[in-house]
Amino acid sequence: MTSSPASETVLDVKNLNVYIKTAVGPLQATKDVSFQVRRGETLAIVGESGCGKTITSLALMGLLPKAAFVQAESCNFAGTELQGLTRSQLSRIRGKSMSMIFQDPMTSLNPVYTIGDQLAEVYVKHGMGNKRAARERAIMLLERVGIKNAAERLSYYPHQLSGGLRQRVVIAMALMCGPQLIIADEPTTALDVTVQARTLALLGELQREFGLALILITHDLGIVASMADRVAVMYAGCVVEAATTEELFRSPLHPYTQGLMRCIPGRHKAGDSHLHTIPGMVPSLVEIRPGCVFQNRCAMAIERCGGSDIELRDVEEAHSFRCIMPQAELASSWLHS
Amino acid sequence: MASAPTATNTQEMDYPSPWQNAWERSKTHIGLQIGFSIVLLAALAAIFAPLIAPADPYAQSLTSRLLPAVWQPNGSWDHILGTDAYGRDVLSRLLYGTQVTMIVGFGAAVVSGIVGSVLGILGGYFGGKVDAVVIFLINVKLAMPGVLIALSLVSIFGGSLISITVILALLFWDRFAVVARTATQQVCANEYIAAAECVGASRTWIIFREILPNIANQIIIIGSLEMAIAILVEAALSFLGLGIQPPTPSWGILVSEARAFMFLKPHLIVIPGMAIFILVIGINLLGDGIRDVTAPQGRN
Amino acid sequence: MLKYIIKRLAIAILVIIAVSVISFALLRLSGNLAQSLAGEGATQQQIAEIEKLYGLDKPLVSQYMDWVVKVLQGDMGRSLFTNEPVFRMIVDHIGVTAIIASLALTLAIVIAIPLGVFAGVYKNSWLDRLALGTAVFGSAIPNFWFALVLIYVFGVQLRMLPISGNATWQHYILPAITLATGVMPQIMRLTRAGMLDTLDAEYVKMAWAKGLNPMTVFFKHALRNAILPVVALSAVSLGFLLGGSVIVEAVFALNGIGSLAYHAIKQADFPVVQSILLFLSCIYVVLTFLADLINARLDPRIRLR
Amino acid sequence: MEQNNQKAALQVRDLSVTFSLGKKLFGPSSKLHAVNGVSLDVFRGEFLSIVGESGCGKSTFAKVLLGLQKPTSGAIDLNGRPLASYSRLEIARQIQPVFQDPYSSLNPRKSVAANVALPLIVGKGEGSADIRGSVQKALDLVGLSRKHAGAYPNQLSGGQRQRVAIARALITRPGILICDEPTSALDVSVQAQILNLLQNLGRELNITCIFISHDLSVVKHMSKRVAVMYLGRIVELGAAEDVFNRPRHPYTKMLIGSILPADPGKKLSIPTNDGGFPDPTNPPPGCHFSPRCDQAMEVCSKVKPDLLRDEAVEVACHLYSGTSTQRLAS
Repeated sequence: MTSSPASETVLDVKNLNVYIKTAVGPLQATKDVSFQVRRGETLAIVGESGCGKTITSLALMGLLPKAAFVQAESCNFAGTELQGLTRSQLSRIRGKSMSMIFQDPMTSLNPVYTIGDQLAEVYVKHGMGNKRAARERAIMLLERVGIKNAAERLSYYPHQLSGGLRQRVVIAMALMCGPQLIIADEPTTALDVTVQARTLALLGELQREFGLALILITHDLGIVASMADRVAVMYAGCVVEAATTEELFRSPLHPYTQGLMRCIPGRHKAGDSHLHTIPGMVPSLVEIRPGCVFQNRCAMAIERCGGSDIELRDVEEAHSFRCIMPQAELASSWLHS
Repeated sequence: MASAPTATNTQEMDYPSPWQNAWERSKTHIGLQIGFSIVLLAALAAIFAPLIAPADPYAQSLTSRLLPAVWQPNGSWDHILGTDAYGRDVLSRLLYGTQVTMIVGFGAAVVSGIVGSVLGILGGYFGGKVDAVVIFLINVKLAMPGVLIALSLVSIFGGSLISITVILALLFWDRFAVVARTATQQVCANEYIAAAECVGASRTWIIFREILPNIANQIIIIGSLEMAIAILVEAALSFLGLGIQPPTPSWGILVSEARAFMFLKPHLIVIPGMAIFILVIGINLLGDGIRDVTAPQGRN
Repeated sequence: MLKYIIKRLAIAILVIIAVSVISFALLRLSGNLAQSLAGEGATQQQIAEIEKLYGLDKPLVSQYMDWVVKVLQGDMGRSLFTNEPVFRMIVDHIGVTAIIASLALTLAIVIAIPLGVFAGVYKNSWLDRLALGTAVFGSAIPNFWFALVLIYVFGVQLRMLPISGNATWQHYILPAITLATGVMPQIMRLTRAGMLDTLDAEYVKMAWAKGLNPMTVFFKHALRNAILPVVALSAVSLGFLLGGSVIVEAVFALNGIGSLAYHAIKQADFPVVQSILLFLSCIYVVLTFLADLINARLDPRIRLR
Repeated sequence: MEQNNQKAALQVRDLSVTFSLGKKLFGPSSKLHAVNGVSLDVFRGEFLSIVGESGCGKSTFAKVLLGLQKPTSGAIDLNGRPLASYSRLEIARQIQPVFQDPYSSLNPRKSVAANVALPLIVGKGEGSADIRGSVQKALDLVGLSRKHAGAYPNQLSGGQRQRVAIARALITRPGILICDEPTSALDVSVQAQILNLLQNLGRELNITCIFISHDLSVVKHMSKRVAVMYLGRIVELGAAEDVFNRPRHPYTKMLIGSILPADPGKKLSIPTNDGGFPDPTNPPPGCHFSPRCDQAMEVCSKVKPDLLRDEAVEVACHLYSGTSTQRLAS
């Protein structure tokens, strides 16, 4: 890749559908998911468990289980169409220009190999250089992610490091081949709060420094607010709302986004006030009805919500949502909550 | 009363119990059905052997030695599977042999299952020194050459049905102990055990009402495997002459007696051998099937 | 690591002590040894003499201590029937058994591990079904009967292989196949289960995400972890094969430690029986100890504790 | 103390729990002081939160109160009587838990009704007719319907399961509820339902609630009083308002600074000078937090600070105790 302007789109996903084969026929796990990430930009995909955010990330990396298959209009990564790539073509991209950070640093490093082996492996595999070069880069990156005595730590095994340090190793590993895109799936959920703050800060710094595109998958709106440039809110396999972070937090439109934000403790004064709740629970894939995916939990639902599937509507340049209600009505419902 | 919002209004379905689920799943589980049929057939054969056997399994007849089976030249329906070297009816001996096989196999599995599970649950639940003792016992058991110990014990205590059953039980308790111990440890890590302790439940209550129902299906599965192995080992001991004693018709003895004629009358060793093989497969299928249909199901 | 080894060693020694007590006690259970040694019509005086000769008149504890002291000095006693030193007998017979047992284990491992790996990788494929079918077959077939079938097919019908004795290397083939059939299923199942576990692990997803080749992922990342319990099982299996070859030795007329034990048991030759039991237990303990060491070597979580 | 006139439901004095981690081959055996000299009063009807990161001893503390873990030393009084003098069943009638993981806190082989009825059946307090009625009442209380009684745990969602667990805890109407991270395994929208439920129940049934959590925004929302724990010790204790609005202990400040507000206007504040969580089996001497503290003084790594009153709250930090420098000199 040649150097590219800051606004260059690194990943452009259009209408990604993931299906899971089951005994009762294929179930749709994500439905027409579309988003873009540009160089130097952080996109947060936020949603509760079962909303399809992890499935989406695995689909992008080609890591879906065998029972799943993908149909998409396009998945363009830095000029390459990912759809239809063979396994070996895909594996030349994976780990090199597109890498992934998993949720649990306790289990995402192989317990029987040293940190150094695991860091060097990806570098050598992608033909970036020999073992010595890999070692030097590993030391440089470990130091960069704040691990002291990096050269010595290369011979450590994962169980000799704390959770926070392991996640730093994972981050360093993701950076080994100088990727354009990093997908981080709940990277700090398994960490303690004080460690989480530092790890996120580090991730943000590195992103700016290396000009990375970052997809941050999370359930935590606090992380979204402090990290993301843009947000896609997912519910039951659909992107129900997408906007810049500022815009989304200022005027969320979709009733689900609004509900999610009101649920967070701390938006009210401490003490007696009740938290807002969304009644019911996330539907399982078999329970999804035609029409709006949120209709059975939505306070504003009307009969028409159960009709045909809802299209994504653009309200502003970078703000779109999937609801049939007039924008003004939705906006005022947020202001009056 | 607190006015909590109702948690759900979406689900209008009934909740089937685990047994109903298992029953539904077993209707489509072919392996389970085949295994169950084989074991049921063997059990029926064992119970009704006196009624269905065409002849006395011990009645020797010098005039009708080594008669061919019905499908062979000169075969007759009088002796469907022919006769052995002493002129005894092979089908009758096979049917009576089912009794020996089933009693020894089932008995050994039950006795070893009880001993092993008790040790395993105690070790897993109490931990500490109790557990250390249980682990040590398992290690000692594993270190002893099982078949040779069994042979020695048979030579000391004789080859009666009871002694063979007990000796085989001594051979097989360790697997139950290992599985029960691990399963108990896993169950005890669950918060419902702590919750039961917090309501003041006694240890007996916790072991029998909380732990046992949750590890029972694993024990039953090991039971089926061990029953199969016990049947194989009984046959092997009897084959060596240090198991069930002739003329009692154990399947192992049938093979051993037919060995001298294996080149002349191969069906005499093929039939009892296949009987063991099929029954053991049936028990394995049954055990695997039980595991499949009783495995806990997730929500979706 | 040192602590781990010392702890294992201590347990191993305790196990051997327990085993020696049990096998000693077991043979003293068999009624009046002196009576059976002296024969049917022996007089009271003859029996008393025999008791004195073999030290059977002393209390059990001191008999045990005498035996242990002698064994530690390398003296396992003499056979009651041939008067040969037991140690000599064991050394003469162990070779045959060791050869077929290690051949069988090698054969089982060579078949079971690749089969288990690919059965795990291609779960529910025809290969997986074949592997599981083979395992069911192997664990359900009575080995004495399978041995006879092999003799009938390869020895009698096809006349490819010798069927009894141990004159040439070909004599070992059928016994090894028979024994391997018994242990192969367990090793295959454990490898397969281990692969299923590790293929599901996050670090294997990570390996895929790094863009590694499938073979690197399967063998370097998944198998290396899945193999750890298989090492221990292999040691246990070898111990089991050494003590369990009695049936195969009987069918193929091999003169190994199994048939030595078998005849000694039939004749109530207790010095021979108890020495063989102790000897095999020691071998088992040594083998599992070696497996622990190998595991510690393979698993840094043990090595660097 | 200003709250002295209130009755203490639980009085904890100098409680310690020490685990022995097995001997090293050479050298001394290593010990983990999971709870280290904790003193605390829990007042009747109050909602007290204990907050801290993993390994701070908050869960061990809960286990001691529930009688699941024997304390190594120290005293606990329940309603003015030593906890040790109560029988197992008496404690059970007064203190009940709600655990973290709704997927493991219910026995999967029992129906919801059987799970909920467990305290009654074990306590043998009532006849079988009453058990049905009580189970029904308890399910009503937590917002579950009659038809859920026959369900099995794996047929319910996480939120529903947690409601069942709360129903089980409440069926004997205990005075004290100990909630150990009751919502950390749940989704945000479900978490809000459960938090509201706990708040309602606490108020309406006048239950004393000890709420253990690592989530500061939840703690801030729920509780009247907060205890902050670090490496087995309480480092700050006071009314939630005071602690959150004007944290005194540097660790409390760090924790509060780590909250990620759902507000893109505020940027992430990064804790500085963070040497990382120390080895709990070998905690630093003096104040355990001193190596991570950017205000650490010489005295901090030498003398353990006591929990002392500073205006509205109590705090264990040398910055707030004038006496410490003198003590170092003496």
